[in-house]
Amino acid sequence: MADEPKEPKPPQVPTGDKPASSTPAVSTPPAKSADASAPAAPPKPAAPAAPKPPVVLQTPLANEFVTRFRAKFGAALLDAIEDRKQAILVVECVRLVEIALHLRDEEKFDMLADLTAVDWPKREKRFDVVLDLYSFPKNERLRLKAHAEDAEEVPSVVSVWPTANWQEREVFDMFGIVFSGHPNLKRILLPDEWQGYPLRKDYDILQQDTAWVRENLGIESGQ
Amino acid sequence: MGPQHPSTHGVLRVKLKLDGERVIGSECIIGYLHRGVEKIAENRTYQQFAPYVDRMDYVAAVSSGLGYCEAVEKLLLVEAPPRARVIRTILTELQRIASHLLWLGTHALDIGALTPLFYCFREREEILKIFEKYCGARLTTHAFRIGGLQYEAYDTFERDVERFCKDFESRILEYETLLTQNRIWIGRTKGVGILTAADAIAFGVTGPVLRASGVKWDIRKAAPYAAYDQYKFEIPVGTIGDTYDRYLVRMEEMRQSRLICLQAVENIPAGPIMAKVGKVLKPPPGEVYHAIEAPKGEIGYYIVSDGTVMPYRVHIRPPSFINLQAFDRMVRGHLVADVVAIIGTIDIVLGEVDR
Amino acid sequence: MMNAILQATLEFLKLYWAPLLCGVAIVAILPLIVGYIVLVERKLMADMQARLGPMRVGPHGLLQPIADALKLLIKEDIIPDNADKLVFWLAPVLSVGAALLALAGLAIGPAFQIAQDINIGILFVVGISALGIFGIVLGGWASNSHYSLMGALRSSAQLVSYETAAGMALVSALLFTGTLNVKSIVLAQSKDGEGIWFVMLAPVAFFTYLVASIAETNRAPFDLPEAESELVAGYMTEFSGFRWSLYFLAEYTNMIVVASVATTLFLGGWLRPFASVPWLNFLDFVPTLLMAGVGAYCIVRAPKQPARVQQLFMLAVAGLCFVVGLALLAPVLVPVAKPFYAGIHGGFWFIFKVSLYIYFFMWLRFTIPRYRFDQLMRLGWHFLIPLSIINVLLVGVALIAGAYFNLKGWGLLLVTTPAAVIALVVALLILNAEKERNARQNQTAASDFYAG
Amino acid sequence: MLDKVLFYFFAAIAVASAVLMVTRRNVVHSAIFLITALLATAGIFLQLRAEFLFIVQIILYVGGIMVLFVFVIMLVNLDVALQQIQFARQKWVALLVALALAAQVGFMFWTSGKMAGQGLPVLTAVAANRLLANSETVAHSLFESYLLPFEIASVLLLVAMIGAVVMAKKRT
Repeated sequence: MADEPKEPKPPQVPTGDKPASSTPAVSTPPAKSADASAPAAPPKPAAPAAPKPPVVLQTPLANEFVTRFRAKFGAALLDAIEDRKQAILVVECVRLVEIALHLRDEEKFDMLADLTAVDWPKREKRFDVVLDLYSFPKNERLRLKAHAEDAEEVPSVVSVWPTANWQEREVFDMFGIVFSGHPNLKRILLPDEWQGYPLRKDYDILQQDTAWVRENLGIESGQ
Repeated sequence: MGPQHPSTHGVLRVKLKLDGERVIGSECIIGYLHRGVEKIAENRTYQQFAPYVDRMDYVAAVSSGLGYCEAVEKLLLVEAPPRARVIRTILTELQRIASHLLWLGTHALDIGALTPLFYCFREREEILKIFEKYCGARLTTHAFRIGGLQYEAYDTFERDVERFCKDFESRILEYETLLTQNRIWIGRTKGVGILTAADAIAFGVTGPVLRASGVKWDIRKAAPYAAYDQYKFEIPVGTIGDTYDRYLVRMEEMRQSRLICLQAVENIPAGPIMAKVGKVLKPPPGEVYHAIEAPKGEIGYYIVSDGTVMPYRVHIRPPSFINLQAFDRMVRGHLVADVVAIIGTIDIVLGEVDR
Repeated sequence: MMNAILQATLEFLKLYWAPLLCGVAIVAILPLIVGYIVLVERKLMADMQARLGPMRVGPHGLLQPIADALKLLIKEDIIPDNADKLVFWLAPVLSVGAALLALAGLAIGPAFQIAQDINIGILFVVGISALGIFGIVLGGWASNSHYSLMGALRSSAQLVSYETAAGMALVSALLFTGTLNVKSIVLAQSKDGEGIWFVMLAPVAFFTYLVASIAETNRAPFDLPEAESELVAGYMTEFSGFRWSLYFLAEYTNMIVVASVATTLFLGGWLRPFASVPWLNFLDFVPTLLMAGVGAYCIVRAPKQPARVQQLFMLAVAGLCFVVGLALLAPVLVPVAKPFYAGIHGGFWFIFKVSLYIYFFMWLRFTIPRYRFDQLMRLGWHFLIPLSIINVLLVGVALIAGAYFNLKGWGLLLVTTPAAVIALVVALLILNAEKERNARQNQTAASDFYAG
Repeated sequence: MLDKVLFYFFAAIAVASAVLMVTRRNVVHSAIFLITALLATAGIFLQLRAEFLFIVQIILYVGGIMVLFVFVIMLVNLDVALQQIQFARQKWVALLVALALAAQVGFMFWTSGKMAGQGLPVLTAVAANRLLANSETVAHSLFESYLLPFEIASVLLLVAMIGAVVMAKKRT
């Protein structure tokens, strides 16, 4: 059971050592879609199985919480979706701190469970900064997403939830997203002088920071 | 305190700013055990990535495995059959007891009590034997599969679990007699590393550390998963949120887990152990965040799928990594000897902190 | 000039050949004894922790101490660079020297005593063992690493403060004997003296001495200096191989010294329990029964040994036990061996009590966790020393009352037990005064006697 | 005969270590030599059958005061102390004082030799049991004939201790 039959050779296993610049050859370039984070209808790879009808699970979310939110922030709220019964609000990156304060104080989302980022190299607003909130009184979860360009500064929410401190440092370490207003934004997991941001899609898995390896370990990388 | 320090549960380096004996500030330097799990996830299929999850928190491998499998099941909009869910609950609760036993042993050893360590390991050995009989591995078990279970419960499974739970009751009393009323133990833990409820929530601390500060919150009750909704158990809550409260909360949690196992073992429903899930998993595009109650706290999986065989992005919310942030707040104003006790009481595993 | 020195040595030998011989014997046997105490400790620890302990070297690990000693001798002797050579060599020697010298003052049996009952007996032992502190402090300083220096200062601070408490506890016991001479102290507890052990007359003193002696030998809950996680091995970190074993020997010899002082002063030295009570004379047979029991156990275990040589070894041990049992039986039954009774039985009881005392040390070490340094200091200064001083006063008052009503022996109990009760009440008063002070002053501002 | 040899042995150690103590550059070494000097004098006390004084010397001087000395040496950081030159200009003044002292001691020996029956105390080997136990005599004199000065001295010590505690309290 363990090794599933490999008929559709996963394109990911690189035949040759492709130069890092090309995106992982996922043959389905995610179509550009303004709103949802996920491509609306990715054309299926020429899998031998009959292409299943593309299943779309994102249904627009319209409950009184969203209307109250839209009334307060209007333009800042770009989209409200529900994916697999989990509420997602896509908001403008600039007013993130203000929205965060509002959510924590009025809407009682007092705990930031998780803060991370997703890299969509195809889109011009490349990064998704994803915040998972949880409210103890209402026992509800909410996911906040903000799109950010490559060199764009995302306002840091450390002032709202101190727990974001290390998580933002990790996102900076892995993606290179700069959080303005962060107390001491420097690498947390990788050595400080490490070049490159590993979790970006264009950072090929085999690529080590050859300079760092040669300088510190004194061996050619990959040995 | 360097990375190879005997009492930092792994490779954690702590820079302490001291004024004589008193700690003024601290900075944790982590990353020594960083293996880039999330990058690997983007180049593995959903089934291939499951064993990596065990290697993160190697002390509570079963519960991280459960979290990952349930997250992918949510992604696939698939539900594990009832029999699989009950067996999963039993194994996760046994893993919680094993993880707390390891914590108790090493924590007591740091503070100087030599004997509890051996008592705890004797019990933990029993649990690891059950895991070994069930799925062949003791520590990084990879016991669950996406959609259910790989192996049927071996024939004496119920009897083994029942026998373990029966005599575990007297064992906990043994630890209690050694430590709970011990004046020196109380002297070393009472009022050490206090974390108020407000600070705990602000620092996103979860699990026993949060409950010891007085916040009554447990994902098994708040958002029941697997088969937790079928069983009665309480959530122990502390008052001041010092090391002694955390000790009491974890001891009580072990008792509650034992009760859950007993209730679950009585009637394991018959039926299939695997949902109808194809060999090649291609979850429809979209994303999901699924969190469960690991022994150290809330472990969450944020998985984004782009419809292909491999996840587009997997992010793991590690409880130890986030609980460690509260370390600086707890350690201020204490003596150097307390730093060791405080590291022990947060119960961190470096594999999970560094990922 | 030469014959003057020759003549002097001859004169010296004529006068003091006996103590010289005993001294050499003690120094030779001691490492072996210490080795076996360590083995017993590891076995006990294992037994309490549901495991077996050293089993590999010799039957039931009986040869383990010899293996350890050999290993320590062969180990490379590392001296940290730019450490002070002279002091580095001197420190362990000083420490062992003080411990061994303190042994000289003690009386194992009525006849067997190295320093022929010097007049200041107990004071000599306490004074000399105070020299041990130098071994620790200089050792810490000589290995010029910041951590071992801190460890050394901490352990010497601990030793100094607990010595006062131990001294006071001894004083309250000495009030009964009136003299410092070891032999007369024990006689005071036998028939022709008070006829009752001083532990009954001054229980609080015994308790304070017990706690203070544990702290003085850096053991059990007070073994902070070397067990502190960031001080690694305290002042002993830089010493390796033979030098380290010297410190180790010093620690265990100190333990023996402290145990024998307690037995001589409180538990009636080499006296049989209830020596003065005639109808309890059957107790004389206890030693032989004990030895016979051990011998029988060895015989029963012998066939189970895997290797042939181990079986022989066990049988030999059993034989040894029986011989000792017979030796202990002889003076009781055979009238002609009567005069040896005091020597042999006395020696047995003394060793028996010392080993019980050391067993208690070991038992503490395995069960209870360690004190933090400031708690340890506070316990010493705020609790033990005031308690022992007050106890001296109370015992004094009790003695005067006793003399007034001219009570003798067991009668004294009437007066000393109320004194002990008052002392305990005072102890409780001190304790909850501590609690309030603690509650008021929050945990962080714990007063640390030795703030760095 | 034995007493003479022992006496000269202890005396030689005492003098040698005293000289070494003064000349050593390393502070800890001089502390160690001071300890040996004190122990040697204790040996001489023992020779004079004054064992109480012997053990008090050890407990008080070596066990008490010297521990304090070594503590202070450890706590104060040594490298600063080593920089200053030890013997500035006082070398000549020291010599002068030493000579004066030597003259005075010499005069004392010289005159005592003249007085009949005084001379150097000649040690006669006295059988141990006939000698009155030393600690009892010390105790009798201390608590009977000189009780008042003893009490005053202890009060003085108490005052000194309290003073030290008060000073220490202010600093922390």
